[in-house]
Amino acid sequence: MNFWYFLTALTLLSASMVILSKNPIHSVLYLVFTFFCISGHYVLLNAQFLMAVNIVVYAGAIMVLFLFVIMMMDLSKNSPDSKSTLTKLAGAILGGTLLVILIAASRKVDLKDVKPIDAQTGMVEGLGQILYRDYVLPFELVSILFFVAMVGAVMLGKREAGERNF
Amino acid sequence: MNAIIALSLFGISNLFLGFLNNRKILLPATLVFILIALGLNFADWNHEYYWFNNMLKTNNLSVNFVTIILLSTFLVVAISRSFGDDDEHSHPAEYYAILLFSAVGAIMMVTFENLIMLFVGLEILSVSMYVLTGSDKRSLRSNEAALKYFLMGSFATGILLFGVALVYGATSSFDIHGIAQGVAKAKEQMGGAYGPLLYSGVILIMVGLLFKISAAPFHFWTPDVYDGAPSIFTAFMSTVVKTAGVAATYRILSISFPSVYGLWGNPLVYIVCATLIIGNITAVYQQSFKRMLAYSSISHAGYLLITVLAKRPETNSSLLFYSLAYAIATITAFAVLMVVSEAQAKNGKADESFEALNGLANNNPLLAFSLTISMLSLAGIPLTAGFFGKFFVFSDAFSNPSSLFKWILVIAILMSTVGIYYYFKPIIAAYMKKGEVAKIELSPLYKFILILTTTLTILLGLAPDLVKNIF
Amino acid sequence: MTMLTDFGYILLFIIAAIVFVAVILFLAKLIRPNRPNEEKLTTYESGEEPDGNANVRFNIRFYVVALIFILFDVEIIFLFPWATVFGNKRLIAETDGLWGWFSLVEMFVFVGVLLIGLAYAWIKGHLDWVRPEVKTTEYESKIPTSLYDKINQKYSQ
Amino acid sequence: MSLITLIPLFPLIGFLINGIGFRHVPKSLAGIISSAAAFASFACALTLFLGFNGQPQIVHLFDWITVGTLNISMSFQLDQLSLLMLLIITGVGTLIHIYSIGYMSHDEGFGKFFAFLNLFLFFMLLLVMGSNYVVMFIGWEGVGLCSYLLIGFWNKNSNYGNAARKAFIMNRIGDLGFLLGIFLIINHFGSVEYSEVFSKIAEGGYSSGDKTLFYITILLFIGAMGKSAQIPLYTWLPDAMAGPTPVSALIHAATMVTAGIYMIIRSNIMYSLAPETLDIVAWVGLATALLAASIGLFQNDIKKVLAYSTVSQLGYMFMGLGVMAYSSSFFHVMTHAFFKALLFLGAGSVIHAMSDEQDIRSMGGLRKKLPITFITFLIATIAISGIPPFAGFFSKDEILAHVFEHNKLMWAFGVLGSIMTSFYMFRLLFLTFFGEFRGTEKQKHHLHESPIAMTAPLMILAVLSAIGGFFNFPHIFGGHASLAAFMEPLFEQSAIEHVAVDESLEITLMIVSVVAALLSAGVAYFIYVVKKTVPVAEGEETGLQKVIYNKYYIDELYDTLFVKPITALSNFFREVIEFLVIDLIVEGVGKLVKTLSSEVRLLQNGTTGYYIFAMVLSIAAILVWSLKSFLLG
Repeated sequence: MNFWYFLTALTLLSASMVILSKNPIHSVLYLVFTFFCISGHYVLLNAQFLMAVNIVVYAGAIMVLFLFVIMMMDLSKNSPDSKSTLTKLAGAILGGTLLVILIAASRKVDLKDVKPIDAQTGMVEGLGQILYRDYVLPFELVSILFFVAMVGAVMLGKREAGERNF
Repeated sequence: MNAIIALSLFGISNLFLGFLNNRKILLPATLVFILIALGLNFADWNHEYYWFNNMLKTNNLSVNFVTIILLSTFLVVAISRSFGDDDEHSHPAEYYAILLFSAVGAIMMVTFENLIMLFVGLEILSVSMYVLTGSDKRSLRSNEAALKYFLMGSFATGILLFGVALVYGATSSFDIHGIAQGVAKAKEQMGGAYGPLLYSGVILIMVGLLFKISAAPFHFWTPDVYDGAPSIFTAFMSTVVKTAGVAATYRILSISFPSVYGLWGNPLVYIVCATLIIGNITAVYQQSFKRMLAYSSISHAGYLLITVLAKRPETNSSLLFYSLAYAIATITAFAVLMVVSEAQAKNGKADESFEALNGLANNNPLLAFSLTISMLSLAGIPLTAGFFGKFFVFSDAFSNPSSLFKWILVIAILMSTVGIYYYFKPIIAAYMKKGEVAKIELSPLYKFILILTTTLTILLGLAPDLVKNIF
Repeated sequence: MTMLTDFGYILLFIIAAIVFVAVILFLAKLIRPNRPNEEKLTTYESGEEPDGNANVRFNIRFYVVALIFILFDVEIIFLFPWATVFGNKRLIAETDGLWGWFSLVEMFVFVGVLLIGLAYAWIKGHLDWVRPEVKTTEYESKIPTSLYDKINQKYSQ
Repeated sequence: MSLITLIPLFPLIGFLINGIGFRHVPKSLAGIISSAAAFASFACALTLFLGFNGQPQIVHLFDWITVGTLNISMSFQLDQLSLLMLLIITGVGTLIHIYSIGYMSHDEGFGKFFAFLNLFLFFMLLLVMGSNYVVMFIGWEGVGLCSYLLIGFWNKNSNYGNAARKAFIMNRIGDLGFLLGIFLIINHFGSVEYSEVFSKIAEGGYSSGDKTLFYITILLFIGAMGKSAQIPLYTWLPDAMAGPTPVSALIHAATMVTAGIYMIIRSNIMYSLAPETLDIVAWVGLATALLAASIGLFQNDIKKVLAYSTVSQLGYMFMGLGVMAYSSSFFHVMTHAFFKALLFLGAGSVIHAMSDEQDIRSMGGLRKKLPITFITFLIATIAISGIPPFAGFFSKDEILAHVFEHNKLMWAFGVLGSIMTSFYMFRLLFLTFFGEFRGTEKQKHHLHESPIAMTAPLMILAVLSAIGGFFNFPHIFGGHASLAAFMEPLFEQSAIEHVAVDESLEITLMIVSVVAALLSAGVAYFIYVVKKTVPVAEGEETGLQKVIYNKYYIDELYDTLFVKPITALSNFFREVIEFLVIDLIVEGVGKLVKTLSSEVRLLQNGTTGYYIFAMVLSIAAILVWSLKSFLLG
């Protein structure tokens, strides 16, 4: 339990650093760290497979994409911060309010009759059985989703005549 | 259900048809594909099937919704004119394939039994739309619209997903009937142990879906995106996406959460009123026909939500009728807008303002007439389909015993009066303003579609029971 | 916490690795002489003089390739739980052997769709790396090219 | 297929032929097709009328909409009221069609015009023939649409387009009330069929002053206000004069604008049980009659005068309805259809002859050049002024007599209105047809009597205007009041208290109003014929002095004592009341919407961050509201 507090504090800290740091590349690195922390949470929840997925896909692949996006922007031209302090403040207050509302509401959740999980919950095998037996259809249709994403990405990403070539 | 599989396969084959380097065959092939899917869809008529461990359920209601979706897709494809003949900058094979895929997503959204299916369907539809919105790569507006849509859309999806997670946490079920039981049980126990989680989950799911159908105050993306996207895809978005979104909202609210009507109904009342007022009032000021149609689509979301809110036995058929009437009229309007704005293009940029329509009737009587009928239908003038759409919706609202609905109705009727004002702008421009639009050559298919939609609009306005009995 | 779980050991490894690296670096800092000059502080670019900002804009094709990579990354992740249940004896026995075929076809469809997608991108030429065209200079040198060839021959031996 | 279904079918076919074949149907044929369609309907209506046995007939075509237990059918009802309306609509309609062949002969949109006219006829027939409120509403909206199309028919002028839109939107405001009224009827009675609704009321034992009936009737009346141009929704009608003159005659005088009266007569059972509504109807009618008449006093556009006169006459009809004199009001609808159509067609003939000049200040002395037009116009003027024995006298006096037994003050105002009517109509007549010609030389050269296609309808209408009163010749003159007797069954279920008016009193009342009308006609004669006064153009003070240069001191005295105050009053009504009060309320709403729109539009500022901010704010608000029990508890 103590470890959970430590991990959570770390997660929140690195997550806030993602927003607060000025350099976008630092933000991405903080984000990677945040993902690692979240993977730690998965472990605490006995979801080892999700931990692995989180590290491989999010901390690995998606962060690479983030970096590419950042590198595609022209960072040499340091554009001044377009948001005024007031805007930032308003956004922070609003986000905080939403957080407070959700926390205040969740306070009332009664956890006394929560079933303790057994050691097999969250194991890969259980996941596999549910995913490939009960959820066949969404699983197959996810391939269509990937397909659309891929077609869209290559279509939009294709260089066309008249565009700049680096 | 079979339509989903067929359309997925057709979408993939469409991509490979594109390698034949023959733009001509893509359009007819896609139309045939959609017709086949439509036929497969009817195979489920008069049965009640559960598919793949209760992932999907088809019944007459869903078949009807799928029919509207496929019909709209058919019409949109039919007026796409193979996306011009610019091989370098337009990719018809990809566009058609993505349109078919998004139809798959839309069908999932109207037949889902499981929230996972809803989510996957919504994502397929949304991702397709992000791509198509930005498909005009040389237009800065299109790029901006796509990015905006993507940012806000993923935000909304996140909210929806959060809601799903909370509801799952509280009811331990993704199945919409299972959730309904869980919710009913929680309601009996005054919220039960997980009340706050469950209730926030319900609200967040509703908000996520309302975003997709652009109900105020989650409508902000709509005008910018509809305006920026290429017109043909705007037509698709404002019909298919809206129909699917409304159907999904209706499905989940009426099946899973009827026992907590007060919880989502109370905020929805204000959302409906805000949607009607903002949609209609803002449309008045617009100078661009396309942007006006965007606001009009917001306002129609409001009318559709009225009947979702009214929760009458007739809601099914009212919703279907309204969606059908709205879809047909909107596609007609876009069909006219597209050819006219291209014919009136200035410096290579399509002119989408009302002025572009000035004097349209002189040389293009068919276009002007179709435009008039579609505008009359959207405005809800009798003897057009739109009138009965509104009539059914209003009578649903009226027959709800709650006195609140009388007020909603007053607002709705007032706002439909405001609607007349801006729906008549294009008609006035076409018939009464001085101007010159050269004769626009239309392909036989295009003409056929215009005549078909116009006839349907009038036919449904003369004899709504033709389809109303089916619904 | 009476005993360490398996993940506890992994955590210990992680901590140990971090501590080890930190200690070594700290030791190196203590021992090494510290005399920086400009040459030492510049970025090492294989002996070339560094020119301009390192943050140049990337070509969007990197992004497309990375995106395709992610899709297959996710696909592979789906394969993993599948592998654990594909040969599940209990399920096979329960379904008279149908389970194996079912799950096999299931995965073939999934992978198949994505393979078709890959094939599409390949045929479309999105995986080809379009090289920037090499600009041949128009400048006509007065020195005959044969002279260069001679020099090359001379030094290549 | 019975004759009944044929009636609306003919104009529909005419519309389809002319509408689809626009530019392909030769000009000569287009007019004949439409007129033949109108005439065929008239013939059917007449046959039905002659064979009518007093029993209402309902022809059920098909079930139209079924919503739950509510079944709305497409069916026609033929009874005394719809038969009479049919005769008026198709009869006057046929004449106006024929007239239009001549009037519109030079217009390039000839075929389109006739297509619209036929379409209008179709919807108008639907309106009066429908056997339920929904069919009536369809026709109601349809005629509004046609009126819109026809007002904006000459679309070269963008003002005309605006006038058209104004008409349409004002009508829609009225329709809103009508629609809500229908919903209330559905809600309350579970049916929209006249027969079912009315029998439910008759059997239901509703007491006078029932709340629901009050709401229904007042909502329906709001619909009538819009369509029949009553305060405050009347300003569209004068603007509607932008349309071709036959349109003004057909739609904005004879038929469409009386739809509101038709509807109230149709629903008389409900109105009779809602005395509060009736009071409102009567007073609104009276106010409209007076306001419009006073504005009409000094208008200089020939069609504007007629437009205000129409509004004013409609006011009379509503006043009659308000005192439950249903058959008298309908009588006035009928006679008004004759003489107002005639007046408009006559005006059209004048405008035609004057090469599209509409200002009466540039006319004068036309009686020699346009003899037929002059005589028919004269007959119509006498008829509308209420001078016996022409049609208007009988119908108006019947209304006034009923008003008198209801409320003496109202009657006095009514007579005042009829004095004004007589004055402005004779003023119009004198300025147009008497004195010297004041137009340009070119116009003078061009002056000619209109072709036979135009004058024939004038003559027929003139005969009808002259003898129309005898359709309902009152008992006191030894008549049978046959119209009232014919319509009697319509009001059987309605609780109308009949107060017999003393015959001598009735004759006295008549004499009073006739004398008043004659007097004001005389005043008009004195001013405009004897003194040859010509109204001055606005702002031309020197012009005024020129005109009255050779006049006696008494003229000036009269001018300051009489003309100026009335002119001022008329202007006051037109400018202050109409432009400030009415426009402020009615058009102010429109402006408010526009202003709101320009403000709300700014919410859409294009910044994604701002949009998301608004979304999150709304989510937070909804969450707080929905979870308040958890948050506070």
